[in-house]
Amino acid sequence: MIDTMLEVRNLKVAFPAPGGVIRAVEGFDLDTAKGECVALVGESGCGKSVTALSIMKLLRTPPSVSRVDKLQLDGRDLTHVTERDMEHIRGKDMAMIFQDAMTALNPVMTVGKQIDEIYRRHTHLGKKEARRRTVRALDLVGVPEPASRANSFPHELSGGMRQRVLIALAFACMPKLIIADEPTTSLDVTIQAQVLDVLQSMQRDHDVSALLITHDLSVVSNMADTVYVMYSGKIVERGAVRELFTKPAHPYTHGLLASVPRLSDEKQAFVQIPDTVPHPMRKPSGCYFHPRCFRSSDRCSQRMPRLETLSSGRQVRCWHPLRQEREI
Amino acid sequence: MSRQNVILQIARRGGSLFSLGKKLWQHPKGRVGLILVGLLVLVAVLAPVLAPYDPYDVTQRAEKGLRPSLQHPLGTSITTGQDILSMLIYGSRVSLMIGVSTGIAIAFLGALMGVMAGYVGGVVDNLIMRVVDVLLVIPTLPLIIVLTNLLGRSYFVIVLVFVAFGWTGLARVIRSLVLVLKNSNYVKAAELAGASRWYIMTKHILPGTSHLIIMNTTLTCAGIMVAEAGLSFLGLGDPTAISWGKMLAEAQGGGALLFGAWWWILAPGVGIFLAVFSFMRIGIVMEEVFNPRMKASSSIYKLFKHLNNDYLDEVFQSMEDEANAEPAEQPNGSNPPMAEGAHD
Amino acid sequence: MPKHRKHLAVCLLLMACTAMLLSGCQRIEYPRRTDQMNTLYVGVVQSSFPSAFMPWLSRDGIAPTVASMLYSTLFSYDDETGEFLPNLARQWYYVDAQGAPIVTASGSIDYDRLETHGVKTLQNPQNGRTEQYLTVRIELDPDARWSDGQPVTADDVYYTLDIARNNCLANHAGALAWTADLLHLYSNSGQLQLPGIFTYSHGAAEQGYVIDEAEQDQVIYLHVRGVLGAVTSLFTTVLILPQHVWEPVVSRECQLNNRDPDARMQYLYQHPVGSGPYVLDTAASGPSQIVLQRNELYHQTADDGSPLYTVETIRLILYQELNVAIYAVMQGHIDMLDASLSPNYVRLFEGRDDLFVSVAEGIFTQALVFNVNPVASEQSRMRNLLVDKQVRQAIALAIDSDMLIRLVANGAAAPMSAGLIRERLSDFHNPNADILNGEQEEQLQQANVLLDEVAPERDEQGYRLLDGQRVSFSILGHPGEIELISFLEIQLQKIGIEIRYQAKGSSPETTYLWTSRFDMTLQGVIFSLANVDIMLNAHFVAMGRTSNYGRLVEPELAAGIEEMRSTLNLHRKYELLYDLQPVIASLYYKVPLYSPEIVSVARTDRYGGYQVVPGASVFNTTNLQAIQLLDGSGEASASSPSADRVRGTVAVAREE
Amino acid sequence: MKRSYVIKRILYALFIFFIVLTLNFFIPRIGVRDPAERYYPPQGAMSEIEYDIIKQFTRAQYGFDVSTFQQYIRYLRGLTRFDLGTSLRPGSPKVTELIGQRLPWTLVLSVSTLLISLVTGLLFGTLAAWKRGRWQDTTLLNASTISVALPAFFIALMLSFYLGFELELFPAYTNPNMVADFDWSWKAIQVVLNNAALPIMSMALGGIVGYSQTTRNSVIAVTNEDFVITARAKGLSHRTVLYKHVLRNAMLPLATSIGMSISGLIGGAIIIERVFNWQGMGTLFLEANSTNDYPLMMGIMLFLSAFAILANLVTELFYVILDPRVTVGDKR
Repeated sequence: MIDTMLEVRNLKVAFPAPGGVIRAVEGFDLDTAKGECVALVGESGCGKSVTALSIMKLLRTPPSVSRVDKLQLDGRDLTHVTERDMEHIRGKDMAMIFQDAMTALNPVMTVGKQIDEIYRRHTHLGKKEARRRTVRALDLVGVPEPASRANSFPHELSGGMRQRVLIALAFACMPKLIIADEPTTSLDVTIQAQVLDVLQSMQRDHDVSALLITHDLSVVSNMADTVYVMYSGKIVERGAVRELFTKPAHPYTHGLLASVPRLSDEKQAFVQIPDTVPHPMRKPSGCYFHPRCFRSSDRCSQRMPRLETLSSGRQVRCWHPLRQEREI
Repeated sequence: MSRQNVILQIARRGGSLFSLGKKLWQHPKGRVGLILVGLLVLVAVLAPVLAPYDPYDVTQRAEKGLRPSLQHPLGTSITTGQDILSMLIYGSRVSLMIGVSTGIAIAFLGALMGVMAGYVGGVVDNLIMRVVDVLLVIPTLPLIIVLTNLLGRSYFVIVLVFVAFGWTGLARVIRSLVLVLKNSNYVKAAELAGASRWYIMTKHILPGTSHLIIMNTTLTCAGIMVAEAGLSFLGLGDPTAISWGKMLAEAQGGGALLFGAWWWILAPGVGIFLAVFSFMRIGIVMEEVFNPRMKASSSIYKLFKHLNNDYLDEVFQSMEDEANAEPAEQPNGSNPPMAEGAHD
Repeated sequence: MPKHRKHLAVCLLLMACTAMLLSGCQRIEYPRRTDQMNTLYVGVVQSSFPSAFMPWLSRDGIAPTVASMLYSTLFSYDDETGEFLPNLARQWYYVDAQGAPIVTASGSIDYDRLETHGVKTLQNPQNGRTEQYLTVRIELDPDARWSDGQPVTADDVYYTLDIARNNCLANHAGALAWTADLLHLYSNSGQLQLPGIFTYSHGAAEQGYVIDEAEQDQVIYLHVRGVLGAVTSLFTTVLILPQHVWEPVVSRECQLNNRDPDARMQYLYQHPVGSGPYVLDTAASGPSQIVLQRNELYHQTADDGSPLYTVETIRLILYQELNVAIYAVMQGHIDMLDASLSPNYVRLFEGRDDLFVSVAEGIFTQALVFNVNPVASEQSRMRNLLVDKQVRQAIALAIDSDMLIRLVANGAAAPMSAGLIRERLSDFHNPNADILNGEQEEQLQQANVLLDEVAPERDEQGYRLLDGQRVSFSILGHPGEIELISFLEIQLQKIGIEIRYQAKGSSPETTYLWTSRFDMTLQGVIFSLANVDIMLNAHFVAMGRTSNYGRLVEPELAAGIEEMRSTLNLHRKYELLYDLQPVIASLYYKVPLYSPEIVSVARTDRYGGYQVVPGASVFNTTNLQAIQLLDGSGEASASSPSADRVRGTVAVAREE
Repeated sequence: MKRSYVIKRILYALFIFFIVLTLNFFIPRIGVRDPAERYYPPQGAMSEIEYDIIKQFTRAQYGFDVSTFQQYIRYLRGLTRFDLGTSLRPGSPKVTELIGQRLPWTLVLSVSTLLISLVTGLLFGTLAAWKRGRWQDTTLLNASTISVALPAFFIALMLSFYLGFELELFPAYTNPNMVADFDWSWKAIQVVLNNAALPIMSMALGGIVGYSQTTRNSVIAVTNEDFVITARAKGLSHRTVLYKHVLRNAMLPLATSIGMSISGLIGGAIIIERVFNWQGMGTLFLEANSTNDYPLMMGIMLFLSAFAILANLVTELFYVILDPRVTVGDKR
C-alpha cells in the first residue's frame, strides 16, 4: 500500500533488570495512512511511550533491548537503518512532541536556538536564515511576538507557550510523521484545548500523519481517526474512533470510556477500573487484564487471547468481547 | 522532586543496626570493608601484643635504617632505629581513635544543627546556615593550624577543632532531609493530631535521619583520618604519640628520601590508605544499600555484559501470542541467567 | 568559517599549554650555580631571611652572622687564649688615674697594678651607691672605613655605645645587656645622668684624659664596672654603627631599631653601611637569597697585602628544610651548607669524593636541668624532692653518659664534665668536677642508697612512692630530643623514678620556660671564659621575676662567684674559677649529658682548602679566609693559604 | 530581576566577608591576655627593667597597647587601605608585600593544577559516562575510591622518591635558585616547569579523578533528562547532543565545584608545598606558624577567605550566565 505512512510489525521491547526482565512492549503492530491521525491509548505504564521512543529509535541499548520485524516509514525500511542514517530521518521525516515541555526543552538554551538547530542540521541553512524560519515556525503555532520570544529561555515562557514551542519544533521541517506523546497532559484544561487546536490544525493543514499517544480519551475523540488501545505492552483493541467509542469490544476499552465523566450521559454511573496496571516484571498469566476484568473466566487466567479481527480495521484481543450491538 | 523522593526513600528504609550490618556483610565490597575495619580495630586494641618491638624505644638498638628483613619485617627508621612495623601497629590507634571519635562527635553536632535548622527553622535556621556559609569560606587547614597553635596540640584540641569545622556538611544534608520529612504526610498527620514538637522531633524526625547520619559518619571518619594524617605530617599533631602522619613527617624530616629508605614512607602510607579505604568502602556500600536506585543503574550495565542472546530470544519468543498458549512455559519472574554468568 | 577558527584557536592554545607543561618534563641541563665567578653558594636552613640589615634587629638565624660580616666589633675574642684580637680597634689597655697605661713591659695587662692603681670609685646617681670602676683606653685602626668611604671615627663608637644605653632612642634589650657594665647612665626619660664614654669631642678633656689632636678620631676612653669581664661584651658583641648614617634619622619618635619603620628608615635598613669585610648587594638580595660582595675598603688585609677574605661574592640561599638543603649540596646547587647535621647523615656522604664533611667539636653542652626554683604556686611535695640535693645527685648518678653517647648521640658527641667548663681549656678545667665518671653499676647502687633515705617505699612496678604517690617527674623536651628522653626514662627507671615526656610546643604553656610547670628540661649550655661572668652570676646569684628555669641560689656559691667576678687579677680569677667548678658540679643543678659535635658538609669541586673550626660549621670566617677557588684542574689557583692567616686552632677532620 | 539578584549576592558576600574579618580579628586573641608573656619569654640573664621594656615593645608590636575595641577599629581602618598589618619578621615587612612575593608561585602550581585536572577530568569523565559500565567507567570508579583514600602528600612523597630520587627525572625538591634567578627567559620558565612538575602531578592526580567523577555523574544525570531525548529526536548528531546539550548542562554542578576548589587550591597546597619545599603561600603560612607570626598568619587567612568569597561570588554571578534559571528562584 503506497499510502501507508508508517508500518510497524511485531515490535518488542524488553528491559533486562536484576531479578527479571521488564516486558515493556510485546509484539506491537501499527499502520498509519498518510495524513491520518492514529491514537494510542492506555493507562500510564502500559508501554505507550516506550513504543513511541522505539519507533523513533531513540531507545538505547542498554538499558533496553528491542526487536522489530518491520519498521517502514513512507515506504522506506527503517528496520536495519544505522544510527547515523537515523539521525537524518529524525526531526526531518519523523518528529516527536514530548509530554512535559518544561523538561523537554533545554533550560539553558533559548527556544529559538533550539529550533534553529533543526534547520541548521537538516536544511543546512545559515544562522540568519535558520532564525527567520524559526520565527515563522513559531508564528505558525501561534506564539505571539515570535521574534522576541525566540530569544527567551524556556522558563521564561508559560506552559502553553512552551508546548507550542515544542509543536513548532516538531513541525519545523514539516516531517511526514509526528509522534505526539501526551502533548497536553501537563497543561491546564483551557490551555489544553488551545494547544490541541494548534496541533490539530498543523497536522491537518500540512497533511502530516500523526501518532497521538494519550490516556485522555477526550483528546482522542477530537483528533484521531483510528484508535489503538494498549494494555500492559499489548494491543487489546483497534478501530476507527467513532466505532470504537460507541461500541467498545474489549472490557478494558469499555472501562476507559466509562471512567470519563460525560455530562450528556446520565444513565451510567461514573465507573473506574479497579486496581492498576500490573508491574511489567510480574504480569499475570493468561490475559493480562483478567485480574481487573469484570468478565474474566478461567480461560482468561490461563491463556492469552489472540488479536481477532472483528470487521475491517476492527480488532480485539479478548476471550469474551462485549457484544457489538450494545450501546453505551 | 525525584531527589526528595530518594531522600525520603533513604529515610524510610528502616531496619535495625543489626540488619544493616547483615546487609553490609552480604555485599561483597561491604564485607571487604568490614573485615578491614575489624582487623584495624583488632590491631589497635592488641597493639602491645602484636608489636614485635616497643615503638617508643629509640635507644636500645644500634640498628638504624635497616632494610626490611625477618627481624624487622618493615625495616627500621634511619634516625632512631625504631621498628617500623611496631610503629605502624601503634599508629593505628591514633588514626582509629581520632577518626572514630571525631566522626561520632561530628555526627552528633551535625545532626543537632541540621535538625534544629531544618525543623525549628526561622531565625535558628538562618543563623545556622550563615555560620555554615562563613565556615565554608574560611580556609579550613590554615585555620586549624592557627587554632592548634593557640590552643595546643593535644588530641583533645585536634578533635575539637575538627568537630568545629567538620559538622557543616552533615548539617546541610540533614537539614534538607528534615525539610522533606517535615512536609511529609506522616509528620503533618502527627502535627494535626497535636503531637508536641519535641515528640515529633524525637519520634519521627530523628529516626528518619539515622541512616543518613550513620552513612555520613563512616565517610567522615575516613575524611578525618586523612586530615589528621595531614596535620601530623605538618608536625602539628600531638607530638607525644605515634601516628601514621607523624611517621611520614619523621621519614620526610629524617631524610628517608635522601637515604632511599622507601619502606619508611611506604608503610605508614599504606596504613593510612587501608584504614581510609576500608571506612570509605563501608560508607559507599551503605549508600548503595540505602539508595538501591544507584545500585540498580550501575548493575544494569553489568548485567548487559553477561546477557546472552539465547535468553533474550526466549524472552522475546514468550511475547508471541502463540507462546502464551501454554502458561507453564512462561519464564516470567524467573531470574535471568546472567546471575550465574557473572561468576565466570 | 569563524567557528572553525575558534575551535582551532582553542585546540592550539591547549596544545601550547600541554607543550609548555611537557617541556617541564624534560631534563634540563642548566648550570647548578649560575654564577661561575668567585662566588660561594651557601645553603642556610631557616624559615625566612631578614630583609633589614640593622644589627640590632638581627636576632636569630643567619641574621647575626650576616650582621657580623657587614659590621665590625672593636675586637674579636680568641676562645683559646682569652685574648682580644684587633678588629676596628687595634689596641686597648686600662689606664690609671693619671691616664697612664697599666701594662707590663711585654705589653700585656699588669693585673697587679690594676688592682692597686686602676680602681676608682664614683657615686651611681641611679641607686646612690658607690661603685668601683675601671678606665679603658681604646685606639681605633686609622685605616678603618665605612663602606661608603667615610672613615670610622671615635665618634662612631661613642654614638653606638651611647645609643645602646639610651632607651628613648633605641629600645634593645640585648644592647642594654651588652653595655650593662658601661657606666654611662641614662634616665628613663632619656637624660644622660652619668657620662661614661669620652672622646675628643665628648668631654675627654674635662675628665682629664689627654688626647693628641692627631689621634682625636681614634681614641676613646670608657668607664666600666670593676669586673674583668666587663669589657668582653663591649668589645666583642657590640657592632659599631656609622654615626653619619643614623644620627640624622634616629629620634624619640623614630627609634633606631624600629619595628614599624618609615620609608627613610626602611631604606637604611635595606642599604646597610658597615665596616665589615663584606657589603650587602641589595639589588641581588631578596626573600630567598642574600648576596654579599667583598668590601674592597676593608681595613684588614693578609700579610702580603692581598684581601684577607678570598671569596669575592657570597650567596646565601634560603632552605626551609634540612633535607632539601642536603639534596642541594649533593646536587651541586650550593657549595656548602651552614647547618649542623645529625651524625646519621655522615653515612650518606660516604664514598663521595666531591664532598668535604666537617666534624667539629661542639662548644655547648646538652644538659638536664632541674627546676629547683619554682614559684610559690608551683611548689609541691614532689617538686620539693628536686630541691633536695641528694635526689639530684641520685638522678645524675643514674645517667650513664657513655652509653648515652654510644646509643643516642651515635658517637657524634663527647662526654662533658659536670663543671661545664670545656675540657679543652685545660688551664681552667678542674678534673675534680668530673664527678660522674665511675662504674655504672656502682653509681646506680649509690643512687639507690641515696634515694632509699628519701623515699624507700616502692610500688609493684618498682617505682618509688612518696606519700603513697609514685615519684614521677615531667620532662619538657623538643620532639627531636625524644631519643634522649627515652634514654633518660630507661635509666631513671632503674632507680625507681618515673619521668613523663611533655613536648615543647605541644601547648602554649610549654613554649616558654618560666612558668616552671615542668620538673625537668633539656637545655644547651655554653660556659666559656667569655661569658662566665654573666652566666654564673645569672645562675647562682641574681634572682628576680625573670629568673630563668633551673636557677639555683646557694649563698656560699654566690659569694664565691661574686669574688671571682670582682677580682681584677686575671690569674686569681682563673684560680677561683678552677676552684668553683667542683662546687658547682656537686650541686647537680644541671646534669651535663654530652656535647654534640658539629657535622657539616661542603662541596670540593669548586673550592678547596677547607678547615675544621671548633664549634662552627664549614661556613665560618676561618674558611672564608682560607678556601681557594679551584680552576678546572682541581688545584688551588692562588697561593696556598699561609698558616698565620688562619686564627684559632685547626682540628683534624674526623676520618670515617 | 537579574540586577537585583547580582546586588543581593554582592551584599551577601560583603556581609560574610565582614563576619570573616571580625572572626579573623578575634581568633588570635583567644586566650591571649598578654602577647609579651606568651610569645616572648625572658631569655638568659635579663633584668626586670629590660623585660618590662620588652613587654611594652611586644605589646605595641602585637597591637595590644590599646583597648580591644580600639585595636579593632585600627584593624578595620588598616583594611580600608588594603593594609593587612605588619609581619613580626625582622625588618617588619608588610603582610601584603610578603603575600605578593609568594602568591605568583602558588598560582603557578594551583592554576596549572586546576587547568590540568579540569581538562583531563572533563575528558575522562565524559568518556566514562559515555562508556558507562565498561572498563573505562569501572576504572574511574575504582580510581576515585583509591585516590580519596590516598592522601596527596603521600602521593607527593612517593613521586618525589621514585621520579625524583630513583629515576632522577625531576628535581625531588624545588631548587630555591629558581625564584631568585627567575628572569622571564625561556630557560627560566623551563626550570620553573621542571621544578613544578612533581608538585603539580601530585596535586592534579586527586583533582583529575575528582573532576572526572563529578563530570561523569553530572553527564549521566543530564543524559537521562528529557531534553536530551528531545535533542536526539530533532535528529541532532551525537556530538552536537553531547557538546551543546549534555555538556553544557553538565557544566553547571561542575562550575560550583570549581568555585569551591579555587579557594581550596591555594590553601590546600600547604602540604604539597611543604613536601617539595615550594616557596609559595603554603610555606609562608607554615613559616609564620612556626614563628608565632600572628599578623602574617591572620593576614594570609583573611586573604584566602577573601579569595574564597570572591571565587564563590564570581561563580554565583557566572552561574547567571550559565544557567538563566538562577535569577528566578533563589538557588540556595
